[in-house]
Amino acid sequence: MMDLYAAVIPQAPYIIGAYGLIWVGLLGFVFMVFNRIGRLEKELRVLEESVERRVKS
Amino acid sequence: MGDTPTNDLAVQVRGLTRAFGVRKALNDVSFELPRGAFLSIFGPNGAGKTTLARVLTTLLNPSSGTATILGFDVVTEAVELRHRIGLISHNPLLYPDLTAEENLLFFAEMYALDNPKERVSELLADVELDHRRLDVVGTFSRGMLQRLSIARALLHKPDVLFLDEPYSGLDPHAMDILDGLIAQIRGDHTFVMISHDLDKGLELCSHALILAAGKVVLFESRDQIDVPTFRETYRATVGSGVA
Amino acid sequence: MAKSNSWRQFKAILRKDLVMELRTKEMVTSMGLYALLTMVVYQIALAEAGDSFDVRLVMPGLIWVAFIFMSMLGLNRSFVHEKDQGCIDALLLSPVDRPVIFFAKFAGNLLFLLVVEVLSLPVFSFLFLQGREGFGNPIWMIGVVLFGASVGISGVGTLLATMTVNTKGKDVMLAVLFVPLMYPLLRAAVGATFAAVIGGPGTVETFWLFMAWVAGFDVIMVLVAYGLYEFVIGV
Amino acid sequence: MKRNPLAEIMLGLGGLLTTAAFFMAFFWAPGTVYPDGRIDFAQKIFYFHVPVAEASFLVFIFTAYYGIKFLMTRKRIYDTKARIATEVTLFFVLLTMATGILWTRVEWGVWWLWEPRLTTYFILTLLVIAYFVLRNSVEDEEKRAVYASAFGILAFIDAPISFFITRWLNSIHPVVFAGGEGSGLETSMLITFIVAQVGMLMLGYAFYQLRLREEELTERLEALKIEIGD
Repeated sequence: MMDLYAAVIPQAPYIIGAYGLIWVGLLGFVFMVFNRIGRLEKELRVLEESVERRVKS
Repeated sequence: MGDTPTNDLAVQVRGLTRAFGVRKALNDVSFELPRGAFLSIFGPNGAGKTTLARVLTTLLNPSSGTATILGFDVVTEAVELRHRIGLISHNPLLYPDLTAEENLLFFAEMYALDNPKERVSELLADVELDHRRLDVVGTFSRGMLQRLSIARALLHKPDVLFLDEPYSGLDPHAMDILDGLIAQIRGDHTFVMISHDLDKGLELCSHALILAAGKVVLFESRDQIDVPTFRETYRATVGSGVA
Repeated sequence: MAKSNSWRQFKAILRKDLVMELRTKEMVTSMGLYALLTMVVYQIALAEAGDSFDVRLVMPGLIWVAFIFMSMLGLNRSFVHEKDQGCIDALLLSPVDRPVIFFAKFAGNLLFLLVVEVLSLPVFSFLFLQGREGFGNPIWMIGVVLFGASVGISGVGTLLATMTVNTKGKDVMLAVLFVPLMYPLLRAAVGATFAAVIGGPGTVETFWLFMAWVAGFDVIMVLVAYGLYEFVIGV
Repeated sequence: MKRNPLAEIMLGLGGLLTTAAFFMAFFWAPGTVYPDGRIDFAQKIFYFHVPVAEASFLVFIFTAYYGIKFLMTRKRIYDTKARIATEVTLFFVLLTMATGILWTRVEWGVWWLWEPRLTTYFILTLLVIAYFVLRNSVEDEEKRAVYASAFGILAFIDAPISFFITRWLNSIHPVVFAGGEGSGLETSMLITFIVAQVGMLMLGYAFYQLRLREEELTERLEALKIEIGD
């Protein structure tokens, strides 16, 4: 067991860092894209409504 | 050269569209121009004049629609067509570090002319530059450059000449010379000119076309044109800022 | 007939570039000066290395660093001429096949690059290699590397310079695109030059192995550049 | 509005698989044991570092593929697709680089080594970045598309050449799947790896589709604005 800790403790920060980076990176990407898609859809809806209103009037 | 028989029309454009994504530089442009005509194309900046000229001179391919010049398709018969068209631009399109003669000889080789030396001497005499033939073009005045660039455009005896704002940046004297040269060759050439200068364009043309936002707003022959209404239409397109 | 026309056009473009260069000496002087300046910088870089340091160990790398940056200078100039007065439009308007333009420009750039390389290499050896052991292998081997690598540099460089002349900040742009693409070629060129300079058993085989890489890169990349040229010059 | 359910399923599944692989890596797959009996904990990076790296290569293929398609057809959509593929490539490349550097620090005691695999990957990174620098420096949209396609194709061909030339000069980077004696993995490690790899590829696909959807929306918005502007 001591052997295990001896190996793990010095290496752990790097491993945790690496996994942390991947997680933050992947989640950040997904979050950003969904955020932008949401905003675009909203903007599109606003524009489409205004087009409809123009057609009616 | 494969001389395919050509029809009476110098330029025939049908449904020409040039688009990239949602933006349309040319939108369903159609017109026909008989041989020997002089077409002036007007329009605000960004109206698609340059794009139209570049498509007709085979430098750009259309996205859809067809254009033929002297019966040659601008896409499929581009090489044959290039032998028959010339371009005079507000840029001289000459190498400043070469002499007048070297410039013309270079382009003569590009067109694979049969007797390049004789043809070049003949043209240099025509544009009254034979005394400067051995001078580097970089030392030429604007007017001399324009004359030489006309000689360059006429090297291969083209039937259709494209003029891209040839008068811009010319002094009155150089303008007169250009007028004279155009008058001289007018009879047996067809001209397509892009112009910002309404007076000059109307003075020269036999047909006029107004382009705005890639669409043809107006296409009439000179005798149909009522100058005041024409001016009004032109001003409306420029003023509306259609870009 | 089309074939002989292309050959005429090729000669005309090449001749035009040569005449312009002989008249202005723009490319060769700027490239040559650049090579000399690099040598000054190398002197600074090696200033504290001491006499025991064998310059021959780093020389192959140093000369290729100089040559790659020098070549970009020339490549940039070669299209500025065409672009300046819109001459490229007049050229494209004439009935010339686009590949002819590629090969003529390629040949011109290769020629200028080789001239400056051949002129600057003796200066380099004069300044840095005096009193050292000479070249380990016959000198013509250096010539083989120079030619082989310069073909790749000018071939790909001609395509890239045609693009970057139309971009903002063209000089930097060319470097950004060019250096990473050239990595395999430069790596092999340095390896071959090293083998030629150091000499000794086995180096001749190593030299030819590296030259095989250079040749392979040349063939593949020049073919691709040729294939892409028509698209790039047409817009 | 056209949604892409497949992209969302892939996103969920990819997230699930990669998370599963994460737990499998730490609680199931055994660690590699050094000859002196120490346990190589750092090896755990392998389950993510390698899948991300492989995904970056696979996505880069699409840069070249759509580049060629664009040059043949001149349809803007292919340029958009090539650009998004390169974007996802860049994203994966950066993740590979970051995890790789951390692993190098643990295993080799330095942050960076000019070792063949690292060198070529560095070159690939530069090529992908250059692609975007090039795009940013061209004003005209169509020119930008043509140049980017041409450069994408060149870069795609160049990358394997740099890979092989450095490879030939001997690498100390581990080669796990080279075949031959002593290569390959224990079953539990292999399964963990495959789960992570499949998950990562699904994520790659989902990222690509999501970005594409975003671009389509932007384009429709642009078209609508032009329409209203008239």
